[in-house]
Amino acid sequence: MENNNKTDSSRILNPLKFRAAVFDSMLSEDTGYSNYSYWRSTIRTFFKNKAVLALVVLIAAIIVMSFVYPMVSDVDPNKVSLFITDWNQRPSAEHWFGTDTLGRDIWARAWYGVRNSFLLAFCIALSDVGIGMIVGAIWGYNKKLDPIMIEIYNVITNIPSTVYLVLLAYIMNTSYLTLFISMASRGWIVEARFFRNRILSIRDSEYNVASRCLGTPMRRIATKNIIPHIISLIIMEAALCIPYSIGSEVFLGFVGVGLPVDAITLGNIVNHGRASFTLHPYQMLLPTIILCIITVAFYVIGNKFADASDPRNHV
Amino acid sequence: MKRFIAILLAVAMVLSLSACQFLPKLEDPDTTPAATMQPEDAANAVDKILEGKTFENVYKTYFSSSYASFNYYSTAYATVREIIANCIDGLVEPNTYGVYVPSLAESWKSNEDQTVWTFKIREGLKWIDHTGKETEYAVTAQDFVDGIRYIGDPLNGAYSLRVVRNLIEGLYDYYWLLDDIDSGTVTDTTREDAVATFDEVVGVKAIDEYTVEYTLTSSAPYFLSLIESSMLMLPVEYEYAMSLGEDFAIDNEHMLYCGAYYVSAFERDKAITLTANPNYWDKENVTIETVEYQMIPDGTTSLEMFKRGETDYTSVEAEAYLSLQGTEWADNLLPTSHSFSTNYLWLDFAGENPEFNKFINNENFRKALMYSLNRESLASLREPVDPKRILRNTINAEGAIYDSNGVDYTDYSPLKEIKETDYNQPELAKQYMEAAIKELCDENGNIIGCEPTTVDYLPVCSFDVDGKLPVTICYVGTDDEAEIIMAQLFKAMIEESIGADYIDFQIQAYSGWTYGTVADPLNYDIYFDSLSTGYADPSGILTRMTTDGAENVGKYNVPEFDALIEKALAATTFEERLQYFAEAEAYLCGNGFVIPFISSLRGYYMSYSVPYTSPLTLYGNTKYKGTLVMSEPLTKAEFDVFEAAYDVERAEALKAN
Amino acid sequence: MGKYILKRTLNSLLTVIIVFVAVFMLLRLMPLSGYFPQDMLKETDEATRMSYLRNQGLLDHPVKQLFRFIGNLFQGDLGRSLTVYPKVPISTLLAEKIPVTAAFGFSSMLLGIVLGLSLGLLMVRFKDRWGDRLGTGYILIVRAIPNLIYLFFIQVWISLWFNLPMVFKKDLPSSWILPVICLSLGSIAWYALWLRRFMVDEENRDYVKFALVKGLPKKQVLRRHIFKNAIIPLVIYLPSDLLFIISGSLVIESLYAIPGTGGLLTTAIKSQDNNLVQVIVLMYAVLSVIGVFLGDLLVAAVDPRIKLTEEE
Amino acid sequence: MSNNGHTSPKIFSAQDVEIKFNLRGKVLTALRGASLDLYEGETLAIVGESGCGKSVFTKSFIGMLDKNGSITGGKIQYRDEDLTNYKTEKDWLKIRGKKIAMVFQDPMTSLNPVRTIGEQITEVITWHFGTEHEQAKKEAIEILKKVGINDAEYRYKQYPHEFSGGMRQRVVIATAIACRPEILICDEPTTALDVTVQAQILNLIRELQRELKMTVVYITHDLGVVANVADWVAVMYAGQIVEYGTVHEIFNEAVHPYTKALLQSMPQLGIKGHDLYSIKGTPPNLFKEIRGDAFAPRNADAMDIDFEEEPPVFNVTDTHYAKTWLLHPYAEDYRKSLDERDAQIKQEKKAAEPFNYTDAEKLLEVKNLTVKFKLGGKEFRAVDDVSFDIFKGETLSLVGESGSGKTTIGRAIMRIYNKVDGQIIFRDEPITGKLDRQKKKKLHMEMQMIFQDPMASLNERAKVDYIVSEGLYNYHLFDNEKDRLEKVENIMREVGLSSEFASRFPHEFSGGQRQRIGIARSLVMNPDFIVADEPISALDVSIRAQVINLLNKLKRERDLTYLFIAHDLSVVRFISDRIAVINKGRIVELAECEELFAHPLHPYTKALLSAVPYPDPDIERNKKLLVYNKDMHDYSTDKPVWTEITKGHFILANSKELEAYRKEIEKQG
Repeated sequence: MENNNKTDSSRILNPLKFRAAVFDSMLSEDTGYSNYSYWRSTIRTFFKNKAVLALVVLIAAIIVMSFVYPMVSDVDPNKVSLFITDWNQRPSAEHWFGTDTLGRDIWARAWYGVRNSFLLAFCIALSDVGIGMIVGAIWGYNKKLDPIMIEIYNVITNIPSTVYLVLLAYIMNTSYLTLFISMASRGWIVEARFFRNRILSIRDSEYNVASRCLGTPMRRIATKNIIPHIISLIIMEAALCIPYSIGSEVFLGFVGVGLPVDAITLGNIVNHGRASFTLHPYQMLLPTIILCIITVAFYVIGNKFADASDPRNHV
Repeated sequence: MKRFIAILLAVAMVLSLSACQFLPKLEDPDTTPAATMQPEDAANAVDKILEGKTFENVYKTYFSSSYASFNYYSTAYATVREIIANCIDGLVEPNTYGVYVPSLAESWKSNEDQTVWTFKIREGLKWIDHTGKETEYAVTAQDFVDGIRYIGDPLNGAYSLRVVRNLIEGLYDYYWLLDDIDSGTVTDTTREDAVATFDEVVGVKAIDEYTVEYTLTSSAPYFLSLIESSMLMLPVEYEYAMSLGEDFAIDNEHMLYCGAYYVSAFERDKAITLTANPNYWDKENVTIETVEYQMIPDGTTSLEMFKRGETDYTSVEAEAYLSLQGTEWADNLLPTSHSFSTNYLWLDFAGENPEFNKFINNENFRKALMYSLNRESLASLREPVDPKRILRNTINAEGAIYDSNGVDYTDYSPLKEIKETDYNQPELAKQYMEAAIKELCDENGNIIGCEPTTVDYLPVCSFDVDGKLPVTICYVGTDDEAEIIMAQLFKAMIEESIGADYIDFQIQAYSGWTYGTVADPLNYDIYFDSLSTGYADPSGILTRMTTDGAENVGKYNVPEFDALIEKALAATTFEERLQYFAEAEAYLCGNGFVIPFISSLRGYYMSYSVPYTSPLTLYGNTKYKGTLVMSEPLTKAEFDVFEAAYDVERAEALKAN
Repeated sequence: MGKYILKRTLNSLLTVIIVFVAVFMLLRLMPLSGYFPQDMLKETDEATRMSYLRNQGLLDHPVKQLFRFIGNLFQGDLGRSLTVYPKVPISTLLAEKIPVTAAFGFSSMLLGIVLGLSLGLLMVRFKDRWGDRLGTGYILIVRAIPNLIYLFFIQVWISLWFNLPMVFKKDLPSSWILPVICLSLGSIAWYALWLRRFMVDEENRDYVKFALVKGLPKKQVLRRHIFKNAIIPLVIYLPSDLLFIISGSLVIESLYAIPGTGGLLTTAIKSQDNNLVQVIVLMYAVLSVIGVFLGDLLVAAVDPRIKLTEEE
Repeated sequence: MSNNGHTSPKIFSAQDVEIKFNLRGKVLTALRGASLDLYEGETLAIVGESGCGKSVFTKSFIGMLDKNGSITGGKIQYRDEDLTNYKTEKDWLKIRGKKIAMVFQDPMTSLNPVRTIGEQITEVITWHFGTEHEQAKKEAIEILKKVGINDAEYRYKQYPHEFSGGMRQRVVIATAIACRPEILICDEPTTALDVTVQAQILNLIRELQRELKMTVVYITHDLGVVANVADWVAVMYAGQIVEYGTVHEIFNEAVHPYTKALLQSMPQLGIKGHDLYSIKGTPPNLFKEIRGDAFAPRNADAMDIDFEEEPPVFNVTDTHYAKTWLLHPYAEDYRKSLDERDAQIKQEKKAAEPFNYTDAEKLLEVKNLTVKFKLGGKEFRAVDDVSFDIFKGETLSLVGESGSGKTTIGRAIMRIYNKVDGQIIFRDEPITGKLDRQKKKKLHMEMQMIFQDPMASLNERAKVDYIVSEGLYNYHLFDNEKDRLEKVENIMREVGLSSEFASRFPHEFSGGQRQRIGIARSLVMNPDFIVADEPISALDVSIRAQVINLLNKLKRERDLTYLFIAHDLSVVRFISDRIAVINKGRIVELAECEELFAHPLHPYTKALLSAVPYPDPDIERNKKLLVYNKDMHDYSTDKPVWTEITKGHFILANSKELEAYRKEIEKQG
């Protein structure tokens, strides 16, 4: 440190300025104000990545298209042709992505499939995360329940899923509902455990203790203290549920516990297409690409959202 | 599972039956001028082709569903049949022209009415084990008696027992006596005592060490084909089998062999190796040293592997056939020729669906269904080039049963008319439907006497019916890809020809044991299945299709048919028998109680083996004895030459017989 | 420690028992006709079928069947398969199939661990650079796209490009390559993903800062400090792979015709081979609780802070 | 060089260092031209509040800035090396750890938990000197011995979790000095440690410094520590060094208003019954450009010029300089007037009368309270058979080290644990066990709690409005929305916050403001009794005084009773009427405040008192540390009893000890 006075000699100082100033207490308080907002930062961090933005736009476009197309198009995706000449057509002006084994238009089927699969996956995500969260909250908050719930968790995750999938198939119709139940029958407990662990860490935090000291009832603790803190987790888990659900739909089709055969879903289309893939690769192309886009997009979105919602990444 | 069986049957048929040329009626995909050539020319042409060839010792092929067990008496798996056909010889076997020649039996005779058959067994043969070594056990007449003894015991759980149990004198009673003792209904005799009576009561006897005699309950001119087709007629070394108990034939090490090959290596669900039996009585005719099977789970893979030379055979399905056109493999595509297995629709006459129940019991409706099927369209799923050749309107296959004059069973009137009818008549279908509606519905489209209800076909499905037109039909199939496509085609053609305002065709795909959960509890309206002519007699199928028969899955009530079957069974001559059977079958098909539509044949195949060199096993499974395997794939041109030559030779051979 | 193990064992035993009894009883709810393959049903009449069922003991009360099964179990008898492999002793079946699946499972697990951890390390080392992006892309593809799709592509195309056999053959070493790779794709992604995540978490810890302040190079800190800590939470899951090693993969085994246990359970359930199903379920349940248990033991071995008595 | 007071050569110099960080798209100027020289063998303390840039400054010496930060100006020179030119890791590794070493605040997290401490020391030696492993191990053991670790050969193989906090800090220090660095930077080396251990560690560093002739830089906010160790002191504020001088100059002749304010706000310097001197407001936001003197907005005595021009550095003496306009010749008169005023104020203040216990009414009785926790299957007693009373209107402080169970007692009283043994009686009614809704409501309205961590105790996702009125909602303590808003507004004003803040989220506030929100939340219920659980220990020095004053003010105005839980005896002495000293779950001594400080009896109390840092270098350097060891007691046969030894002075002792204590009292007269 230089010990010379570094007064800027070129500047003339006004002696009158060397007097007591008026003290403004608000000014002193306000300096501590930070304009940081959790959600704003989360959203900004999330969209900062252009690839994520592009994916969100793409996925939105695909989903909108899948809902709009069935409304505006008059092509029957289930229209079977009896004539071999109509079967397995290559892409043409009439059928943009060709026709399948029975002469059905793949372009049309793909969009119906996207709609149905997405709706199904969405419902599953909703139920897995919804039920999981509620159960997880109860589980996390009630210490007495813990050993029982852990046992239930062990039992459910220990029974091979095929066992009850087939049993379910035995007692129920093949329908969207069956598929929904069989796919949603397990996810919730996994989610519940996830949320339980998160809630456990929130449960004993000081602000919760404070609420208890104020006599805040359980219901309000849940809605005000807990859910707002895990809402980003909920969104993330729900987003990640979607690729998982679509994936398991494909797998269940492979195992043979699937949907009604007339049902058009991406899983059904891809499984159909797989059989004749080496012969007519284009049949699988479009549905597979859309399916991959959806699963990849949701996976990326879910993960990026998780990153974005982590305050540590709010840089 | 069903699909695999069907494929396997087809594969087996295709492999063995590369000939159906003795049936001039069936159109060959592309008729060659060779068909008219002289025997000498044909033989020369064949020799010329074979001259330039080198032959392999090893044949690599595949299977697509697991080999559960080798127990030829108790296993339900058709896959096992092929292994057993090569490893356990029966009394007789067909030669390359399908004429029965001696196998373990050197000679045989039957009495006048063909109810007692006596076989003289080849002497000095020994059973061998899985290492190919001879064992102490000799192949004797007693082994054949013991085979029947084995299946006669309910504890051994013999499979597909019905035909044999009913045919062999006394076996039926013996079987149920033991069962009653086991279940405790009969207490006045012990199991040991009952078992001891076997030799007395059951119609199979070892007259001496090398003579076995079967006494049958009825005349059976087809007995030799039964021996070929039914594994229950195979011999067993009883002492050995009993010592193993339930372990008998669970794998290659727990059984003994007496055929051309033995199973030298067995990896469950993976690979099987057959090695030529060094002590085989007909060693010089065994041309392939080793047959290697491997598991290939699906058709696409087997085709790929064939292209890469990893297997010597592949079936080529319709779609693959089209995609191979214009490639280097186009020349190697060979048409499969024939299958005795028929695809037909079961109709549920006693199901819970009141709408369908009303209509199916109406003849006009059944006819509407019959005439609504575009069989050619269905057939083109499997045979895109010439779908017509696999159409089939009858249950028993053409070319499977001949009378002693060589007349084909399906050419008996009135079956012939049915065989030749073109059922693809949507207009007619619609007319029949309208007629049915007139009879069954009021003018508002309400089905008379039919209340809205919920149909419970669980676990398959459940749905609501409103008691009005359109008629709701619940079609149940397996979740196999090809079957689903076929079902969707059914739906399209039925709704198109009869009209979607009359018919609401719903498809349910079900996985798992379809019979136990779908067919048996009548959880369906329409169901698709196949039946195969098992031996050279229509009784094999038709007696099972009577009102109380096992194959009457849809619970129809056909007293007329039953009466005709009675008559047929009681007939004195084989021709008369066939006549009655033909009438019965025509009744069943003509009135739409069952709706056969195509054969189980699957389009094409590619192979390294020379056709017509192995025994023509019409009812049994492929035998590799005598097969020649080339070092390059067979071409279509070569195949045509072989085929022409074979046709000529076979005609000669049959004439000589 | 001994007390802890005893308590854990009892707890695990309870889980296994509940799982097993539940499955056993559920299986008995299936219809009797399910015990027959299709052809057998058509070929046989009702009486013959009942006689068969009675002889197999399937008509007895479920509880009686349960106790008989347990009784036999203690004599080392697992029973015989009913429909899938009629009469074949289940012990024989498992003895045939488990080694195959386990060989694949074990090699793919090793591959998965080695490649997965290397990839994870690489990604952390080159965080936010090409190595990381490449790895993230890989993880994304493997985890987001339904595996059926890419497994199928691999079988058809990769085998063609590299001239590898399309199906597995025991004595053909090159036929091991694709299935093992396919099996390990998922676990490579899993290990890489979590190792990266845990390591990035650990990177912000004080001890890492302190290690850097000590003047150690980043590379050494990554390896000796961060990696050692980040691996601990992964180690817990290592023994759960035990179950995977034994249970195999349905899809991959069926694609490559591997005669393992992959599709065994599914086939058995679909064919209603209850004897087989119950044994497999029992085996899986035992293995999975052992896996969890071993996981805890392993962590205790790796992490000096954890002593088993402190658990629960 | 000769006239600057330093006797040894300069080895390090930082000139006008400016450091900027990119944070959420904005630029934070953490360091705004700070300059500093280090001389061989000297001890420098950098004092400042959190966020003033002291850590960032020292981190830049070894190239350890976070990724988003960079040096944007100035020069850093170590001997002949210009460190600003160092770009790669390889460059830095030449001096990092080897020449300049650093010790962090928290010994619990500074060591890798899964490697033995030996390995962690050896690896430094092998890396920097390429020593063979065996040799390095020997050296490491030597160093361990040097930092006072007994049985070093054995402990070499142990893992960090097998060491206590103090021991771990010794290991951390051992690691840092393993390469015999020339400069050792200690970043709050004792903050995370208990007060008794703190002094030992400081002594250790001092000894090592002497032995190894190191230059030691302390970064601390604790003026007591500074007084104890430093030769030189640099005071930092808002990214600049505002005053620099010898320790005596800073403590006795501080000129910068910030330094002065900091010293005055120490509770040790406060007078009971009066407000502590407090610095208003919160430290400045470094995202914004700062005009003039950064401290001006908080300085009640600021001049107009302070808001306009940044002050230059003025020399007070050769060794002492400060960056304030007060030293400008123009300000001389104003400065004098300020000094006079301060002196006058000091004289006027007289200590308040002690609390009158003679007719005090018992508000809360705790009888034989025991709280058990299960940890690793084993039960341990966090609170073990504790009894005391709280009188209406008093402030009772519970003092103890971390883990002593003081917080548990507070929480037990607040009924946070479901199961406790013993009795807690509030207003003559037992409050343990199950209570009906009515009683619960009454308790919630009469008893409230203030929490330690203002960051954790407010729900981040709720607006201040909700947080403050949470209690109102729970029992519908308002007539209508307007009434509720009014209540919130009033209470906000009472704790000194603008009512506009109600619509904001907690994260928009600084620590002190948040703590006030927390206080408002409790007060809205109009309680009589408040459990204050270390309410100031997480706050910065300048903020502490604000909160202490607020608590005192509220007590006066609302006639509150406090149970004040703390570990800092200096604060406790200022705020409380009676003090209970707690150790390992048991209260060992309880007496009126002055009595306890004057006549501590229990050896633990004595040790605790002897270690309290005092912001005066003369006192601090001559203080004698007493060490407490539980082996001092022989309780094998003669169990200790909670005894009132003189009026109002309770102690936990057995009969033999009691006798000794009585003798001690007699001797003292």
